[in-house]
Amino acid sequence: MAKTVAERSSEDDIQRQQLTELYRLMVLIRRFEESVYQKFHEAKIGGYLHRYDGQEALVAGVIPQLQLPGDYILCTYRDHAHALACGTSPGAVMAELMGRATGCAGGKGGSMHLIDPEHGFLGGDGIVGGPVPVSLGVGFAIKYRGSKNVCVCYFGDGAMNQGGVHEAFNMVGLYKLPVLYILENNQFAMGTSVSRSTAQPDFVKKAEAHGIRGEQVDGMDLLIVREAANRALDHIRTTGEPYFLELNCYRYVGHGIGDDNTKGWQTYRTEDEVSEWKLRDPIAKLRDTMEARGYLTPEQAEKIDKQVLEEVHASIVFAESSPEPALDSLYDHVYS
Amino acid sequence: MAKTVAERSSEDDIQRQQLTELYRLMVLIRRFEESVYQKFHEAKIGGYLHRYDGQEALVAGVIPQLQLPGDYILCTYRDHAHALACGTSPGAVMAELMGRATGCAGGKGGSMHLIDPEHGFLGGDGIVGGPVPVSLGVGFAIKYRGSKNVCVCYFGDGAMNQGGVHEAFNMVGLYKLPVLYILENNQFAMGTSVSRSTAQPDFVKKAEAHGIRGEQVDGMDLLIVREAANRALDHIRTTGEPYFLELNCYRYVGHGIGDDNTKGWQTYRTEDEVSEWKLRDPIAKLRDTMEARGYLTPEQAEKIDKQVLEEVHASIVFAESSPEPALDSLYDHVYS
Amino acid sequence: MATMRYLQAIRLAITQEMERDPNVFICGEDVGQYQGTYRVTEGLLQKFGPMRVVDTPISEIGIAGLATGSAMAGLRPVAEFMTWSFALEAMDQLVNHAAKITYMSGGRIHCPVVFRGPAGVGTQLSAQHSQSMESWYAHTPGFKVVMPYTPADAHGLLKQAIRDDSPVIFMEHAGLYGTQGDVPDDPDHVVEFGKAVVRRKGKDCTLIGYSRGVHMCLRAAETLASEGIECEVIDLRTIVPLDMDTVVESVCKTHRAVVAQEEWRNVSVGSEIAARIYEMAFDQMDAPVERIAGADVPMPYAKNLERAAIPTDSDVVAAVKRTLA
Amino acid sequence: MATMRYLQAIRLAITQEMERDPNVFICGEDVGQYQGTYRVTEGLLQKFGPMRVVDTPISEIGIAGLATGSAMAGLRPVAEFMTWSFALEAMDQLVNHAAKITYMSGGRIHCPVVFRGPAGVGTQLSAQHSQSMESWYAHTPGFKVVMPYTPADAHGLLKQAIRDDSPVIFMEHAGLYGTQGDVPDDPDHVVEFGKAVVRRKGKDCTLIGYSRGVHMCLRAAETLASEGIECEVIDLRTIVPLDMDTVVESVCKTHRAVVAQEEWRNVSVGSEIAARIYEMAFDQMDAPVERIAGADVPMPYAKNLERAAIPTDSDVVAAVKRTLA
Ligand SMILES: Cc1ncc(C[n+]2csc(CCOP(=O)(O)OP(=O)(O)O)c2C)c(N)n1
Ligand SMILES: Cc1ncc(C[n+]2csc(CCOP(=O)(O)OP(=O)(O)O)c2C)c(N)n1
Ligand SMILES: [Mg+2]
Ligand SMILES: [Mg+2]
Repeated sequence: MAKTVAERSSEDDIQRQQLTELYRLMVLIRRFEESVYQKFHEAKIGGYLHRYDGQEALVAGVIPQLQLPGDYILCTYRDHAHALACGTSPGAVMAELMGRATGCAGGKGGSMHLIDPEHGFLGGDGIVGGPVPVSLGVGFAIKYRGSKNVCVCYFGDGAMNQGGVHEAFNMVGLYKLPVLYILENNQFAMGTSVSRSTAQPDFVKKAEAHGIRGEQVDGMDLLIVREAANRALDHIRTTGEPYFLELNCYRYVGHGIGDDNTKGWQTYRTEDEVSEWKLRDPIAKLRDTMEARGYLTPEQAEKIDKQVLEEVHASIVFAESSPEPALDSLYDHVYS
Repeated sequence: MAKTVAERSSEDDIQRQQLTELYRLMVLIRRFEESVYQKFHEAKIGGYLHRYDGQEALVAGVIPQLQLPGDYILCTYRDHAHALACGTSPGAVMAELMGRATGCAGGKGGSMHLIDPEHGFLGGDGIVGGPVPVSLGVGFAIKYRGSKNVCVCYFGDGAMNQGGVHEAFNMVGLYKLPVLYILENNQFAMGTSVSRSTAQPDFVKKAEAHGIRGEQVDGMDLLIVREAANRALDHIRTTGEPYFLELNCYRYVGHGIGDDNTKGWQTYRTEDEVSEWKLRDPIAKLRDTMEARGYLTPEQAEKIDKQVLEEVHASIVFAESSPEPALDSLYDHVYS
Repeated sequence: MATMRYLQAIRLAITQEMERDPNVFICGEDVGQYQGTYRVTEGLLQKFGPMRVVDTPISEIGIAGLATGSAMAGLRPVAEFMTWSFALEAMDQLVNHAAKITYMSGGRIHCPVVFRGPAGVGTQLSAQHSQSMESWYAHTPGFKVVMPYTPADAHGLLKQAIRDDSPVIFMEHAGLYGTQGDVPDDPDHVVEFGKAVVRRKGKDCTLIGYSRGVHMCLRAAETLASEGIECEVIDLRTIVPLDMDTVVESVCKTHRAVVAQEEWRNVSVGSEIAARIYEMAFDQMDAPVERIAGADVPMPYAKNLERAAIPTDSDVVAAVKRTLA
Repeated sequence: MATMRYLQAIRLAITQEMERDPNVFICGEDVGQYQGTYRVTEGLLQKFGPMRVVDTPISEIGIAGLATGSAMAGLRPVAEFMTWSFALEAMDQLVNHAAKITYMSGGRIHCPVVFRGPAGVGTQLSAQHSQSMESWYAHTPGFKVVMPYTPADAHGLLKQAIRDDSPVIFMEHAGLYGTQGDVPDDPDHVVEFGKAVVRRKGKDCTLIGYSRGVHMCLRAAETLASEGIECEVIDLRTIVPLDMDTVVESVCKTHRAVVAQEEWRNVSVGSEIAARIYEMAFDQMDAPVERIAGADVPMPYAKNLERAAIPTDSDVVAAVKRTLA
């Protein structure tokens, strides 16, 4: 039955509102990473640092579809975007990166170990493949309690070569646990391209080998990601069974701060390749779509950008004015 | 072109001779395991003990097709059969099981760690899945040297759930190493059936997911196993690429001496199931085939049985009359 | 009090805690349908069903992840390693995940998981199956490490472990599974961590052991008593936390100490105890602390070599005499 | 003699040994095309080609198996762990395979493999990347454990490691990669295992360190010298084998000792050295052996906490003063 004009326009409103929020989130992630990079070079942030530039749709297309708290998220060390999408305040993230007491992990975790259990975010993980066995346990806990929640677990293409990932996949498949796997296939694991790390690069087949249904999806397009995520989440909530999404994307910058600075990434890819992928930028693409649909004007986009920059700026002010952790807290939290 | 009578009969001779040898080997393995079981109950043998009864064709159909030394064999703790097939003298095997200085590992290894590098046998392994990463290194060494040899690596259905197996498969597939994987699918890992350990029990798919070609074959029929082994070995020697054979079989006895004694295996399978599989006994089947082809008379079979029993007996005499390792050798071989 | 075997005491502890708290579940290889490799978990599948008694594939990383992740999400898993040797496969999940998540999260996540299973040497299982590595776990911040000797302690310490909010490494000695002892009837009886117990009083020398090491100390003490040498025997019960107060109190009386363990000697629990005794009671010591430990070799299979690699009470006797010489 | 950085000395050692022996090859994550995470293996792929400089997937079990298996079959692999923390993933292959195969085979199989890579703490890499676990490897029979401090030792000990027929754990300190020093020109120069070296002579107290721990000892000794306290500084170089003769000789002169390491304190190399000093020189000691070590916590990220967790030369100075008090 054809929809009435009123129906159509209220749907439109919802779409506009939702997409604007997702657009805002992607811009926030991008601007946040840029600031973080700057703060690292001001020596306000230490350790390793892994940026998400270019991969924003993988987070913005999935996490806002979740019920938080209730559902759970696990991810890798490339985790700033995930924390922000879960609803962790930018200030708490920035403070953590600067090692402050107000950080989301009290300054003890740092960039690779953002965490926010109240928002369902069970944390980043510095070990390649590490979150996947953990996701098995989280999925089990959901099923054990008989709830309809989902655990979403992100990991990289390089992680597919970790044995623990295969053990966990098999058990998640065997026990039929409500886990959504998101493979962040950004084509490289540090300096190693997918084709140099496996002779069989169809990752969906690897999941299916363990009895997990999967599909491969364009990760540079937020709408496609969101659609796939909803399909997957529906499947999981209905059947209780796991699902695997391989999302193809690209990281614009170096693997980490190291090969970013030294341009070490030139050993494994060309500037041309990077530029080509940037033509498919997920933020630009969503803006174009929204503008075409009349959801967003250039002025509104600019306004969002400005708001986001202010928000990021505020997070920096908050972090920089926060105290370092108390020295006598060194031995706190070794045990619970 | 039709073959001449002479051609046919000389081929026949070869077949008869070869099959007689393989028949002999299977009988030796069976009788040896039976004796070992007895010796364990006489407290002449200690530790764990895992018998191969029912799985003989997996060894007799493959290892005699190898070039030894030159090719390499790795396997699990269920390794008596493999040692015998490689040409390790039954005396050296029995002496090892009894912890004697004349054992193939000088008494330091025991049942799970038989070894005989001079015959290409790189040993049993007490860790489920353990030999598979090692096979990656052995296959690499063969390729590194530019030789045409092959590494054959045996492991169980339970081992398919070890992460290290998947890491190694992927690397063997990636580097295209000359490794033949033999999955000894005897349906159970201790008390856990295949269907209770994976939701996707087609093991060939798991190998293919890592870029290794594979097939599933009846492991209760020596002729079929031998044919598959030759096909696989040909492929490997020609292309240098790995191959995966899933051989379906059944272990007649308990997992180890423990659930053998206590009939603990009744928790996971019925006597009926065991009896049904025994109807497909690989030794009986080969004898029937050979008798039908006129390769073997009942008298010859009996003679072989008698010779084999004598050989096993001699191995016991040898082992029992061998000295224990010298006490002052305790610290030998910690380092090379 | 009921008399039961060490193995039964462990089973009782698990049963009681599962009855008490619906968040407690067990998992591991062949813990369910097969009734447990050593029959520790016999009957539990029938009693609690497959959601709380979870058979796993042979996937130690998976088992550790199942336990760690579910603990992070609020359950209280008791995960079995078929033997502690196989925990080597899961070392990343254990050390870099279970042991650290609470600290890394600034205390926002708890990980109340128990990893348990048989360890220990002595039945010709050879190199790959004869090791416990308690020294590794003790070295690693974030774990509590429990090594019970008696059935009552196996029971009370395991219950405490399950109630503890931190990851606990609980090592049973397969060679003790058959030993008998009295176990308190009170279902809320637990044994506190970090409280060593004096198993025998004495004034001449302090013998310090844990797990089956206590056995060799007690036997040695008996032998020595018949020669007029009175040893005090301390059972540490937990390696982390380590009750040095009880140890120091004793050596301040005896001025001599022997630490006895079955595990390898080099860089081990015994080294730590020796070092700490001097740090805390240097002036009290009349003789060097003696360390009795397993030979620093992968465990050989042959019975005679295996016997030579594992220390016995006569080694302890000789050590005590050296301290008195 | 040529002056070079620690990192370059390691590269030179690998290069020389690869040139000398065609059976030597290297493997690891991003060691080839990427030129090495810390640039240790820079240029080697270009020089030796992909069969001898093998890039691997992120598969530590696979890397360990590649190295162990190829060593068993006659090659001499040098496998890199991107950092030693990731070796946790491969612990079974390392301990139950590489370290034991020679013993289990009664000496019929050799396993001449070197596992190497950066370890150490101090650049805010936080809990999962800041640990070396040399105590674990030292505890495990079958490994030799090498912890070089100077570029010359990094060079000479690595060459020795590659020529050694046993599995060698070779731990580099990432914080030392940039330090400079002289390295002998002789391509056959190697540094023998099990020979500690006295880096500074003194009579009042013996300071014992390895890897970057030597650095804090030397700085402390300098500070103390200005106050008239003369410390002897011993660089152990290898933890297994451990040169206690040099240590004992020194403490027999100084009657005091401080062991300094960056690693966690509990059940560590420092515990072992302390225990052995008393076993070998009980009567010589005028004060308890002091142990300076890292705080027993997972490494925190925040700079101030990290600093508090890592010992410094001023801790050593204070410890020396305690021994003299
Ligand atoms: C077990 C382990 N091995 C190695 C590393 C070092 N490392 C950190 S990130 C990384 C690359 C991971 O690539 P991928 O999984 O594709 O994720 P991406 O960085 O591309 O997001 C490596 C090798 C690690 N952290 N953990
Ligand atoms: C890593 C590891 N986990 C557990 C064990 C204990 N274990 C020994 S054999 C076995 C079953 C293996 O089954 P499968 O691989 O099918 O081989 P099969 O015994 O059937 O030949 C188990 C669980 C082990 N040896 N190693
Ligand atoms: Mg990637
Ligand atoms: Mg099986």
